[in-house]
Amino acid sequence: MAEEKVGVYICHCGHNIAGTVDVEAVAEWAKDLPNVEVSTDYKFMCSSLGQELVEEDIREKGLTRVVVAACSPHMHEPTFRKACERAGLNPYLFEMANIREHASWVHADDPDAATEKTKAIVAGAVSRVVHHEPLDTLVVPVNEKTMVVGGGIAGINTALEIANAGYPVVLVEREPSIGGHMAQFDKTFPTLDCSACILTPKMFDVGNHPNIELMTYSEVENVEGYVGNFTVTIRQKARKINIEDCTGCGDCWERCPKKVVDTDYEAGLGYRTAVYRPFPQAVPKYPVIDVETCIYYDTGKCRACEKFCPTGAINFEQEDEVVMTKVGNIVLATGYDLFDCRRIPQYGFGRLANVFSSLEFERMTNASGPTGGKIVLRDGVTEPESVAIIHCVGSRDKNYNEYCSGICCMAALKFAHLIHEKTNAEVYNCYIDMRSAFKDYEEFYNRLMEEGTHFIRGRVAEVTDAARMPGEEGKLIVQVEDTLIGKQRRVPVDMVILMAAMEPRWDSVEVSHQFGIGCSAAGFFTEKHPKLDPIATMSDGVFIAGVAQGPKDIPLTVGQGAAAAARVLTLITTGEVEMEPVRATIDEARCSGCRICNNLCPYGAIDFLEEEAVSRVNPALCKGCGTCVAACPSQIITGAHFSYEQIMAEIEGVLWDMGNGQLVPDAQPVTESA
Amino acid sequence: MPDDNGKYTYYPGCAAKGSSAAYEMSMLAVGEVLGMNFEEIDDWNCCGATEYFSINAIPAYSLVARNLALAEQMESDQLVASCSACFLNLNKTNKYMGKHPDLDQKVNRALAAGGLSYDGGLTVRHLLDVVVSDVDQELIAQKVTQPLSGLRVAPYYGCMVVRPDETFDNQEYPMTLDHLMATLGATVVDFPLKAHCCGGHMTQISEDVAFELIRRLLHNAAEYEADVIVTLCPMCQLNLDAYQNNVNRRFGTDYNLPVLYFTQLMGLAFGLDAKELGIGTEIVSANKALAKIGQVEEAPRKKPARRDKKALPMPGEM
Amino acid sequence: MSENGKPKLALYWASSCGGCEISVLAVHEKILDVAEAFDIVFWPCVMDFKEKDVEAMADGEIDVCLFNGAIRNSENEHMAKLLRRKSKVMVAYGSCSHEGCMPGLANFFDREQMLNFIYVDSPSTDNPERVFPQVETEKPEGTLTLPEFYNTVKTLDQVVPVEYYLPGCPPEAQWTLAAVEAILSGELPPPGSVIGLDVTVCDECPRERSEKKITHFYRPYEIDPDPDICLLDQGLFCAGIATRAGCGALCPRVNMGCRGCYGPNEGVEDQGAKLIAGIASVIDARTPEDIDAILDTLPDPAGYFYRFSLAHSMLHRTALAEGDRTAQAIEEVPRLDPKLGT
Amino acid sequence: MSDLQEFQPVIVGFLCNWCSYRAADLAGTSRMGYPATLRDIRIMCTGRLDPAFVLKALRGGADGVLIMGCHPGQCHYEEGNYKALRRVALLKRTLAQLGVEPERVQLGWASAAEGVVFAEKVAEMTEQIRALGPLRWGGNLADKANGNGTLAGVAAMDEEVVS
Repeated sequence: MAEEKVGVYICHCGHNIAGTVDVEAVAEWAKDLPNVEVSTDYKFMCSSLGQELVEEDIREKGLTRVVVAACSPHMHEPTFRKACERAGLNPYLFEMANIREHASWVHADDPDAATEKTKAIVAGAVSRVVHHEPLDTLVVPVNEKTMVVGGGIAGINTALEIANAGYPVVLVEREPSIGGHMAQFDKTFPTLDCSACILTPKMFDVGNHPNIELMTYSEVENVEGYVGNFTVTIRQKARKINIEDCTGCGDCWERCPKKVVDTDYEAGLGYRTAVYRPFPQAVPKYPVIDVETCIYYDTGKCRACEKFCPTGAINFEQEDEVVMTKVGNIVLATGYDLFDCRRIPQYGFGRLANVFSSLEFERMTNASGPTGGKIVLRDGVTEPESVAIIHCVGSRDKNYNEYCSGICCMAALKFAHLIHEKTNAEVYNCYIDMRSAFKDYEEFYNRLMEEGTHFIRGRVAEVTDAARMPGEEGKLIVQVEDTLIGKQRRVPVDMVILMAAMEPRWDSVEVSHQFGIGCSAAGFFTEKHPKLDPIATMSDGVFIAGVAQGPKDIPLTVGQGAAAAARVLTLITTGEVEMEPVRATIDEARCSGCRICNNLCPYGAIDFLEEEAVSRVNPALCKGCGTCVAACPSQIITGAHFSYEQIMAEIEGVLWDMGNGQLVPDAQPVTESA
Repeated sequence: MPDDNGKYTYYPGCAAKGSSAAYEMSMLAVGEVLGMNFEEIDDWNCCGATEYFSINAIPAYSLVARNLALAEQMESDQLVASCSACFLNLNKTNKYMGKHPDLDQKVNRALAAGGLSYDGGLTVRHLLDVVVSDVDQELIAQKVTQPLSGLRVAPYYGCMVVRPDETFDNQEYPMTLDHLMATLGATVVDFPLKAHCCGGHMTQISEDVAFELIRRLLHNAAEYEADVIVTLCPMCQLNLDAYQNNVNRRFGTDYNLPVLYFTQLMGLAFGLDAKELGIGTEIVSANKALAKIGQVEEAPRKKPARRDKKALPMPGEM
Repeated sequence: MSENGKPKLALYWASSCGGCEISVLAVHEKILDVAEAFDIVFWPCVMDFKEKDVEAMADGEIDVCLFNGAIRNSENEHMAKLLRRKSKVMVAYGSCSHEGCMPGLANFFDREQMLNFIYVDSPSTDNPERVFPQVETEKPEGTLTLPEFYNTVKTLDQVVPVEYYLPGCPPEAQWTLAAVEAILSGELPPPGSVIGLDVTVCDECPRERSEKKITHFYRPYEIDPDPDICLLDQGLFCAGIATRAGCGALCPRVNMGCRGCYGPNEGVEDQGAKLIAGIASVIDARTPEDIDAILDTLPDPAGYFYRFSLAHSMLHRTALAEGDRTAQAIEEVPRLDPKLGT
Repeated sequence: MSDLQEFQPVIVGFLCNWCSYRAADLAGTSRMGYPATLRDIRIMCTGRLDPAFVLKALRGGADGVLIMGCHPGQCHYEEGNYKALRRVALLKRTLAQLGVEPERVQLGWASAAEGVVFAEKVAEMTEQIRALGPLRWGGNLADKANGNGTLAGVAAMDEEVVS
């Protein structure tokens, strides 16, 4: 170690550092640090000249270690690693000392303190870098197959983009058909083109694409492996239908005597039978038997569907199937759940008949919906003369979700328009703020104002049927403060629509654990970088698309789906991925098999070898967090690039001026000097 | 939770010894049936009602805190108030003293003058909370010997018991009293104004305001064909009961809605003697309504019966 | 070397219980070979040598010195330095001289606390005048002296350089022999090394270990542990995971968690740190409340983690008040008025 | 230095590469001032925090140690910060027995976006430690005669011996 030659370079970063820190002094002082061969300061280290300076010294002065004291490693560590590499020095023998973000910029008021701190930071880096070891990046091949989870518009789009590029995709959907929420909608804002008309062709393509293996009514049970090499276990739930025989003719559900409220596709506004196909354009076309409600599974009798099925496709004994497959990348497009409006009792949903949720209304106005597209009250016939649309139900509300669901304002405008179109009802929009960002949205808002929609700026206090004054009898009264005129208003209406929030899937946290990715406090999946990488996650090879990442409307969802596909394709076409060599390794010869580390690894990278009674790290699975390194009580797990020696040395370094624990010489009287 | 022998420290508040004596009577009677012992604070004083705080805060808090200090010396750390206003004040003072050291200091200095001190050892609860959360609802169901079948009750919580912060029930649309009444066998009407204001002391300050508020409640309860309004606060009971005639006179209405305490209805359901429960002391007589008890009869629905086939299912329907 | 060509051996005990002395004899009849092979020049516990005999020797005259016991007072330190000067090879023999062992636990207190307890506060003591032992006491006959009682217990290598360490409380016979044989054969390991294995006690422990999830710690008397399953898995504290092997897992074999007397594993600086890391890692809780609930079942963690190695650990002792930093606490101990004595 | 009037504590920081280290970067980019008392060390995750690091820092003369990671539930490595939570909890119990005040070793959370949180935490802890006064463990430690058994020490000794 003693023979290492360290080069230290203190960057001025123009005035950014030199304006506060006495860089010359630091460079001068650093000359006397152990192992330092060269120490100098320079205006801009990241400039090509600055980099060349380093390269020259490596070649000519034979530096074996390099420290650049400048900005954050998150800025320029790669830059200087490359410089070292060019000069033939292993990039991991370089260390970056962050004296700008962590010193000059935050201590501008006290140059002396800043300079002292800079010294400590540099001392730490120098003392650490000496212990660095040359490392090689790991390279692993990438399996061409991709798994897309979720068959909504995001997943559909991702799958098609990848499949069209000629690579295999397995698309896993929990429901009996793909399509997701978009298949439930009537029109799409602001263009008002029919949701089904633009979606169903894509669904059809997915169903018939040679490169897409469609697994509906299926769920991912387990994920193992790492970027390029995942092994996934998928459970195909039993449809109780032999799909190879089924023609989707519909005899079964037409004959099924059991009617139940359809809380999925019809959002609870319509009925379906126990054996059912969610909707006519469903892909695949095959029905499923709902074991929960089917009379046969309850009483052992009926079997009507079986009797009437012309092809004998009904199979009551069919069991779940579990399949395992290998994929190289995974895209999560699991979408969202709708906020349950019953959680806000004062809005009366579930209590007052004519309070509807936004999704109920979507189904109602949908030509293929339970009312054939007629806008009517819960009695199924009466057309409303006045409708109030309440915004931010469960959104922008500390009691439920603080975030803005983003799409509700526009959807509310769409509803208003449809109501105007189909009825003569007065429409009241009670909003907190109108959010109509993005292309053609504001214009749509203006259009609605011209159509005569009433806009009341204020959060609704309650919806009640307690009439107080004439004109309120038999109506729903919306109590709201109109903050623009500064008055409390009671708006009597026939129908109320609650613009429910978009919430993360109820099981999003479990799912995030299953796929080894992060999850925000709200429950949406965490992207790698909120600005520059909203598609990748902290788990290489796992990407996210659509509302699963955060509320967004259809165009954004489609865009993110395509983006995810592009990211996947880059990996597939590159054929292999490089992985940072920050890894843990166990000195198996010295492992005593105490098994402390065994259940610590979040990525299951540690295996216990029973016969040898030692633990082993699978370097490809290891992500280098170091939790096992810290845990190992016999200290025989090494964390590459963050080893015990390296960090200990850095601690000694940053405390260079503290006498390293020996400030006060011991004053114990010694009876006799040795 | 109370200690094993179901002991609670009890703060009656002024009304309990006067206008709402019936409330206290019925509470103690019901408590006996359910094995709850209420130990009255010795030498308790006024809770300051709601106004005092806005007039002079520190003395107001100190006034309330004296009761807390006395209660703290009692066996149980569960302080129960039957009056919503008392509950609100005791609860608020208890919470604020815990949250704000400076207030705690000042108030304790004041208490020290009387040789008292309070160090936040209590949990302040409303009688309803205790009855619905501490008592096993099964037990209540078992004790019911005379179910209130056919009696249509409008559960009225008033504005204070569930506010300011959510304690044992939803602030905007509480349900616990509804469930309790259902357990007693009554037909509970979905009373939309259940957590609205009864006028409070406005009856003394501005009749216009107070009577309108009272009218709304009565009107709505009547509209829902309630036989009885059931309350849990002496203030609400007083306003709805005592001023019902004034309201009728002022608005030319003819409401005749008895207003009873939930403990009274519990007592009846438990088969206790109406006298013991203070029934008969109310101003709008409950006799007619109570005569119904026993004769089951499906009350007419407010909403037109839905026309099957065409009609759309309600959310959550299966 | 003495005339008879035998290497000269010295054994000394400083602050220790004497167990190490016995353990030397635990090599049984082999002790005769040792006696045969060595010329024992100093062994106060067994033979009648005096300090002056050692003084009389030339520097480096002793070939090997097996020094057990910690440095607790000025006499210990004096003898350590003396023997160091006279010996070619200094061996820290046993946990006390290696890690501080039980005497090192005194580092949880300072001198004043201890003297006060021992000479005044302990239930069995009656000392109203608060008479404390003094380094020097004037008597008509002259000055009586006692060794100075230090504020801090130190390990041997904290006062003199040490070539080899023989860990254990006490060291196991086979390692004593191994050391002796190594010395005789002249095949010495590099100076500074510890004579023993470079794995932990788990390596020698026959118990069945599985993935760990601790939800509750038990004191040995609280449960009847399964004889075949890892004690830690059963919630019994066992220092084996972070303790150098060499003893053959004596304690775990008899249903008692390892106490950690062999000190930290090869290359580990602080045994306690490793125990903290290891034990905390497998606590099955996520919220501070739950974590505390479990940790409450592990009283006196520092005692568990530093039972043998406190004096040699990174922090070495408890924090002293700034004034006491330089161990002058003795000043605060009231001095005995010479007249009182007469 | 250890003059109490203007006692400048020395705090060693262990910052998670993914959140609090970036929070510190953000504090820098947005020029938020905070006391120059923190000397931080980057680790990949608070889960990497070996209790020995904390002991080393205290032993090395630091007056306090600040460990900061991702908010619970938001660990880059899913669980690392929970492990840190457990280890630091046990470490602090142990340190308490060694007379180290709890304020001297602190575990905090700051996401990459919480530059303010980070800066405030440093300022807050600096004040707490200033109130406690210096730790400067060095004073506790006995002088290690002749290099503490290092070979150099032995060599030095041997020379004495031989001569």
